[in-house]
Amino acid sequence: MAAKRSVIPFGPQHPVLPEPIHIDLVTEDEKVVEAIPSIGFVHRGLEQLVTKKDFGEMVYVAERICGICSFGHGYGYVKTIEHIMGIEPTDRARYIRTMLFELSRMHSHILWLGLMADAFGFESLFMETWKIREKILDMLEAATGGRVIFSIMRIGGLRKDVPDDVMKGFLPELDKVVEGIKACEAAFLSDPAVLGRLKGVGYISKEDAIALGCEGPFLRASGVEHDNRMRGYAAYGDMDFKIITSDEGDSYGRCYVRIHEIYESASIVRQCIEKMPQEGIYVPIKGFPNGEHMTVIEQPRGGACYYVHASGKKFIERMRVRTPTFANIPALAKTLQGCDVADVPILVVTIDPCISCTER
Amino acid sequence: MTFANFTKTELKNLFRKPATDKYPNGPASLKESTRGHVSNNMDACVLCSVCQMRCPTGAITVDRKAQTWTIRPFSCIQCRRCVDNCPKKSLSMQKEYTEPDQIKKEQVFDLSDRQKEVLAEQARQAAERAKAALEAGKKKSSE
Amino acid sequence: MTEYSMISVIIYLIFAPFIVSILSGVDRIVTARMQGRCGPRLLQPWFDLIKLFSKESTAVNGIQKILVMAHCFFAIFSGAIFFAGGDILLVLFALTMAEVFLILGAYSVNAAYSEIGAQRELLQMMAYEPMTLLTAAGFYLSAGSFRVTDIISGNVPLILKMPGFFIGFCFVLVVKLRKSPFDLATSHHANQEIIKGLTGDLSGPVYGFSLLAELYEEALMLGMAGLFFLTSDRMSIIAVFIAIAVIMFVMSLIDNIFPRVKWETLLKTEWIVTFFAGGGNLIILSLIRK
Amino acid sequence: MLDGLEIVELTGLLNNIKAVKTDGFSLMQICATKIDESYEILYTFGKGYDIRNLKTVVREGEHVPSITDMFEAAYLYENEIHDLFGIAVDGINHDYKGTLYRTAEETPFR
Amino acid sequence: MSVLSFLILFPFFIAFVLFFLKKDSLVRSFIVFIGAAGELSLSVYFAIDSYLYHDIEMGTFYLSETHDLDMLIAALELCLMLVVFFLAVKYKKYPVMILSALGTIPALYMDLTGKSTTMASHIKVDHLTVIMVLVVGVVGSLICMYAVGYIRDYHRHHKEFRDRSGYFLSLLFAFLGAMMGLISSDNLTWMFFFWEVTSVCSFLLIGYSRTPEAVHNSFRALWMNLLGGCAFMAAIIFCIYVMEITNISQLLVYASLPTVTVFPVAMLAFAALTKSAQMPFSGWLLGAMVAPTPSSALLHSATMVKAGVYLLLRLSPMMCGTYAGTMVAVIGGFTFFAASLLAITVSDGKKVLAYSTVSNLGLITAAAGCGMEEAVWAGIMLLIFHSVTKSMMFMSVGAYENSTGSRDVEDMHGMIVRYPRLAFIMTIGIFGMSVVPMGMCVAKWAALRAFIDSGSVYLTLFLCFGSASTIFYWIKWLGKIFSVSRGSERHKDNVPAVEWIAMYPLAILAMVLCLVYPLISALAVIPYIQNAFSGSVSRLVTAAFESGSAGGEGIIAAISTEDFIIMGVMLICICLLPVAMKMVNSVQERQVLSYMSGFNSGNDRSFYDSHGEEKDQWLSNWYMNGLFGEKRLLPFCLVLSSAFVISMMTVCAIGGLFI
Amino acid sequence: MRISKSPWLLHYDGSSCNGCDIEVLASTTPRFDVERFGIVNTGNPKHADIFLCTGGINSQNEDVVRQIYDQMPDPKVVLACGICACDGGIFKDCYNILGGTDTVIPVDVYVPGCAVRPEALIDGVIKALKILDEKAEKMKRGEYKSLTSAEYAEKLKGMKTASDKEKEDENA
Ligand code: NFV
Ligand code: SF4
Ligand code: SF4
Ligand code: SF4
Repeated sequence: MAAKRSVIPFGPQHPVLPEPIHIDLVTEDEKVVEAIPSIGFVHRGLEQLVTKKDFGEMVYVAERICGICSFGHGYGYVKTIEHIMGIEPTDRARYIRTMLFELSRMHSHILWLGLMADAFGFESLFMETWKIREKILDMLEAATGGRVIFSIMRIGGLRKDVPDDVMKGFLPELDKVVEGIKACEAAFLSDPAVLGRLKGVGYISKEDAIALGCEGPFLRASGVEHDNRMRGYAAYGDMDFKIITSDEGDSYGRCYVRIHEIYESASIVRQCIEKMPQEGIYVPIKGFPNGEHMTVIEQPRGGACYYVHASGKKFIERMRVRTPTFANIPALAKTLQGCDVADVPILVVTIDPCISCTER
Repeated sequence: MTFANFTKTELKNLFRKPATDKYPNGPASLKESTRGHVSNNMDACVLCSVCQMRCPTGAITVDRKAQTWTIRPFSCIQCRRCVDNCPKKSLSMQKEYTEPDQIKKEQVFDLSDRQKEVLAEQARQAAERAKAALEAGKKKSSE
Repeated sequence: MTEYSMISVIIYLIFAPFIVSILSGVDRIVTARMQGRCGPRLLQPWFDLIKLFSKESTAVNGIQKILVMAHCFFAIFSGAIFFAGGDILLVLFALTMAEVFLILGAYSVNAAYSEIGAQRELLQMMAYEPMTLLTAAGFYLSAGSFRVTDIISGNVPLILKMPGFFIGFCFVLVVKLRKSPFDLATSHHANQEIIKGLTGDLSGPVYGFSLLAELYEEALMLGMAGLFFLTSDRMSIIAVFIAIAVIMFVMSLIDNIFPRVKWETLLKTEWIVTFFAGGGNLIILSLIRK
Repeated sequence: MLDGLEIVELTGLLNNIKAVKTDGFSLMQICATKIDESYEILYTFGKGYDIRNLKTVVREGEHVPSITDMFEAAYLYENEIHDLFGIAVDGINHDYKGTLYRTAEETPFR
Repeated sequence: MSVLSFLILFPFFIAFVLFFLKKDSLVRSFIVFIGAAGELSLSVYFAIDSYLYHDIEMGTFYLSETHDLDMLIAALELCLMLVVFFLAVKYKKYPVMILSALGTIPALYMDLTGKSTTMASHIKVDHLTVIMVLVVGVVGSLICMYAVGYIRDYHRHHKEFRDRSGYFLSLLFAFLGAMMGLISSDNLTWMFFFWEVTSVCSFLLIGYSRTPEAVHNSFRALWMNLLGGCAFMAAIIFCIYVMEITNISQLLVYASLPTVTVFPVAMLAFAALTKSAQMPFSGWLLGAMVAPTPSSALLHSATMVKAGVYLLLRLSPMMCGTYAGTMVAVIGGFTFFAASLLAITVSDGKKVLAYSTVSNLGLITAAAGCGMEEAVWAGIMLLIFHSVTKSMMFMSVGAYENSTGSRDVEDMHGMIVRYPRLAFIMTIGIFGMSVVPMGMCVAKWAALRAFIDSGSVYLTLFLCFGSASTIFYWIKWLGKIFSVSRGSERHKDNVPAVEWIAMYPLAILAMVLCLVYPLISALAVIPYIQNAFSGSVSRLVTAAFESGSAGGEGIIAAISTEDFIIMGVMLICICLLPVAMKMVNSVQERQVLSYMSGFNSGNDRSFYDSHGEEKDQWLSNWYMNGLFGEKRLLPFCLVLSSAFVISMMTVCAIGGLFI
Repeated sequence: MRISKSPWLLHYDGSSCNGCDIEVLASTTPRFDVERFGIVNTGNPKHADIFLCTGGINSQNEDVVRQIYDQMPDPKVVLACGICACDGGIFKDCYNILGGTDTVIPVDVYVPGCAVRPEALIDGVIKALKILDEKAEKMKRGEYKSLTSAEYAEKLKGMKTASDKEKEDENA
């Protein structure tokens, strides 16, 4: 007896996410007892474009896997090819890449903060964060010419140099961003009403997080100290930063991790600009890639794997991207069990899902 | 932990000027480096079709017969690949974006008269060269 | 029904939507400013309403349409009783009735989000109704009558006698004006988990009717808030306007500094506030009367 | 050129993966590549910053055992392989039966 | 007088006849029909007769020669006891034997010694009696009629139970007779006898299907009611031996001396609480759900439980401000609130109705316990409306169950399309129970006013919170009826004509009653109150009461004429809705799908699920089990209320006996 | 009173890369604040007047887009935002991309850009509002009814066969 179960179709069209995902929410009252995710609404099949576009052109495709972590995708693909071809980019290229990578991490995290605020119905917080984010987009645009799609990656380096004075101009802006985020942090991390919506919502233990293969802030919020930037690719080896973790394991922990990562990223950007080497940005390449390699880099949402299988032809054999959201979905389905319908947006947002990344 | 601690930010915002750009009543915020749309300096283009081959979306058509260079801005993803690869540096990336429209317009660039002459000249020369080569070949064979 | 009440009813019927639109237009601008944006035009809510009525009327089924219209009718009706100076309990009951029709309308489409909205709306009713009833009781105790005409004929503003009720009533207002921490059923501003909730399946004129009803309802709720300040003294009307302005501002602020709560929190908050603020004041009033 | 690459027979796959699991690795990804008429399936496992890759070759028509018993979250990858490559995976704990990607063209990578 | 005795005896006679008609036959149906129709017309006749030809204010009757009657009653009481003993032994539930004996033996003794009937009227007919006769006569008879059709279907669906429908119908009639007797007795011992008859009858009815659950529940009902009976007996003993009175009228004379009457009133009130299933005793009523629907309808709406509140309403002039009154008011208010919360958490239609009954009776109880004129007015009004509406609800749920095999609210989705006629009845019922301008709500309104006037903050709070949750469970039920999901094509309802005969008049009655509200009030309720409270002193006269009379609108000014007109307008508007629906629907417009996140599968009753398959959009209501669940709330409520009742009873007993 | 004073918009992400989506979202935030034009992001097709579709159409979301479009009450306009929505963009050769938004529903305004800039979006919306007003005007006169997605599919089929014929003629 008692309450019977209803099934609520959550998505694909649903304003909580700018992107489509479908979840069957099996509910009792407002309690979700089961959640079955379904993806594929933005599946384009771009991995197969390798048969139609040569390995250089694929950079543009890779960048458009996702508009939020666009830079990382371009970077990941390029780095894999570079590895296969044995190319070592110049220092300046490495530093600019790192800087842009961190800027896009910041924009991604701030975007996420806004979506999170929106998910628990805090509209003005959403507006505030997105207002701050515009500053970063301005920086990115000044540096690359695009607000979200940068088109600056190239196998062997960068397609375009970023003038030093432009980069110097970033420093005061960064301070403003950090200051703005500090104000929002007060609302996210210490407002009791917000805490009520975050604390204990969507708890994942450390063991589960590892077993389910979670990635990125989601994993770090469960207390696992794992950040692929520590692998030292690009210029991360030269940077001084720490891995942010939290032992909460819930939505609050994830907020905490992401907010503090913004600060870390800001500091990395600063370091990059300060230490920026002064030489060329491009090493010419010769021939076609031959071999296979998998690169793991730390995207805003966590580790992303880029696998390329090439056999010395103009068209590579296979490109495969495993994005962090893909890895986080099983854990999402798990956390959704037992939450309230009102928590669903929070939980869905909490993994910072990027469906276009996931489905490619 | 303080209650409703976003109040301060909100009240501050209330008495500040809004952060809103005035667009469309003011200018759009375009940076120097902004990738807006591709434009072709038809004085320099030689209709070599490199851009057409390089364009990832096939937004460019080069018609040598009609001596036009056509771009479909509604297919162009502003990747700047064509610009980078143009051997004559005739292409450039402008910062203004393409205006929205009700139909997917094409933009046809006619070769400038000067360039037409240049091309015609080139073609003539090429033809001459070919002829010369041919003749030279003939001579050889006849020798 | 005296002439006086006749006039106020007519004013209510004709002007309430317009006045409330302007109020909520101001509210929207203030909200936008708090968020650092420019915000819409002042008359935006009014434009929205007019637009809806000029749209195509589509329907999921015929039942819903009529139920929503009934909702609108009874919402206006209850307001009319109020402004005619009628029995405040009857006003509340009629309002409940109006609400019931909207809820049934949402149920009738058999769509998940409408129905969640309907359930939540029911829950909201359950949460705030004790307080509204208690407020009526408070008026009765302090003014000796349930009739609005009698309530406003006192010499001192009733807020002095019933501050607890006023606090409680403000919590009801947050729900009724569909402001952020408590706008569970319609997700009025941002669209979160339930996509407009119980109005989710209304479109065009039918949605217009529900918005119209909302405007009338808001007028009624603000009128009720005004009761706390209105006395037989003509000048007290100024106090009422000031009070309403302050209330509206505080509502916008609250709207902007709180995340939306979950239903359990809503219910508990409302009931606890009702119990302590309303109940406490009730005890005091009863003691005074004895 | 892959880190810790190991090429295993399809028959020994499960045992090998079990060994990897007992070493404390967790699943990072599974992906397939079509090489001529057969498919390579690459299992990537990670532990801290260590990566281990297991590769197995599946011929057309062969079935692959699911590893969801050991790695719960593998179901998405396995469904993906099934939907895109048409490789049959047996015993997935959450089998979408070809509906994970409802593509216009069935098994486009086949 | 003769009409009255006929009213009492006639049902018993029909019951006797039916007892021997074991087989379902036309003759039996006919007899039931005659019996019900007869009883119905008799009660109406009685009412009209009392108004037109008798001065019903003076309607107490003293029977000079009652020895034979007493002997008969004694014999029957003995029979009842033996029946209880027999069944108790059969099902090994021995404790009830003690309770039964505790109640019956003193009664026997008093009957045999003739102590019980000395020198006072035995029968009393006043406005309240007439109201009750009408309620029991009309509603009860309609239920009996309904039962004919119902029990036939019931046995068609439940082949596992032995068909003892003759016995069942006969019990229903016996019940009617007992109720008639109970409401017209003035003599306490007689009343006690009928009281026990209802207890035993209900026990037998609940155990009808003889499943272990039914047996268990029936014994629970029995022991609770017998416990109440014992309290009743204690009150009688006190009255006869200490106060030397034998009937209620005499007891009421002592209204101004609360110290003297504290014990008997408390005891009687306790008995009434058990009968009306108030909080610690609510269990029996919920258990009674296992019985076939007509019996629940009868037990819950028109009879059994009404006996309790009837007694309380009678006693209410003696309760204002006394300990007994406080106990009754608090328990009533608490029950109203708690039961309405509990009603939210259950989905079995009959169980919702049961909780709602408990809850509404709580309100009546509270009104009676409050002991103010206005409150009593509200209480009587509630009683009338509740009987009509609730019996109708029961019948429609029963009819629905027989048509579809389920009585779960969750299975009633789309009823408006599937079974429009039944849905219509239910809608009227639910509206009647929950919103203004329908009866219940109006009475609640008066009650609220009375509670405020009486200055009891707790009652006001109980009422405010309780009515909020009441709305919740009714409207969500109603919503289910309106929610048209997959499979909601029109079905043929196999509801037999007799059932419609019972339901339609009640539906019409429910509507008409709203319109004639002022009339009932002026003709019956107010005279009764004036009479009942005339003996009492000025402590009952409150400010509101005065302002009411000053307003020139009779005794009760809670609801003014103007308000009645407004409500009338509302009612008419609601009635016009179906017409408007027809009109609006004739306008053609583009049909769109309902919103399901853009994933409907081509209609508005299903969508594509995560596996790409069509899935019905089927939605369940909220039950808030986490918050108010039966498991969580009920034990708590029971403990709390038991503690309260016990302590109050102790206070009353000590105070009444020793001070 | 023109309908364009209160356009409510609905955004749906076809199969875009997110770039355009976040720009659409960004246009509602303080920097661009489309609420200045009375625009509200409704998220519910039944309330919307403007349908912003980003990304190409793939086989899994074509029905969704159609359904959303059909659920919107007249008058309504559709904006294809971003190159993907205009013609499939860089993904048009993918096996799962059927094309731009106009492969399933009629598009009124194409807003190019990869990603579309908020300013371009504002321009597009302003353009769309004019169309919206015209439609409303015509609708009032009873001259206009927008195509349902099914009707549009029919029309497309007709157009295709016509052009096919032309091609055949050419070949012949
Ligand atoms: N961060 C990130 Fe991606 C990648 N890779 C991922 O899920 O955002 Ni669109
Ligand atoms: S634009 Fe440049 S690349 Fe293109 S045809 Fe002209 S010269 Fe060649
Ligand atoms: S910018 Fe890119 S897409 Fe546009 S025409 Fe040039 S190469 Fe093609
Ligand atoms: S147009 Fe460009 S930015 Fe927009 S969705 Fe397509 S690829 Fe992404």
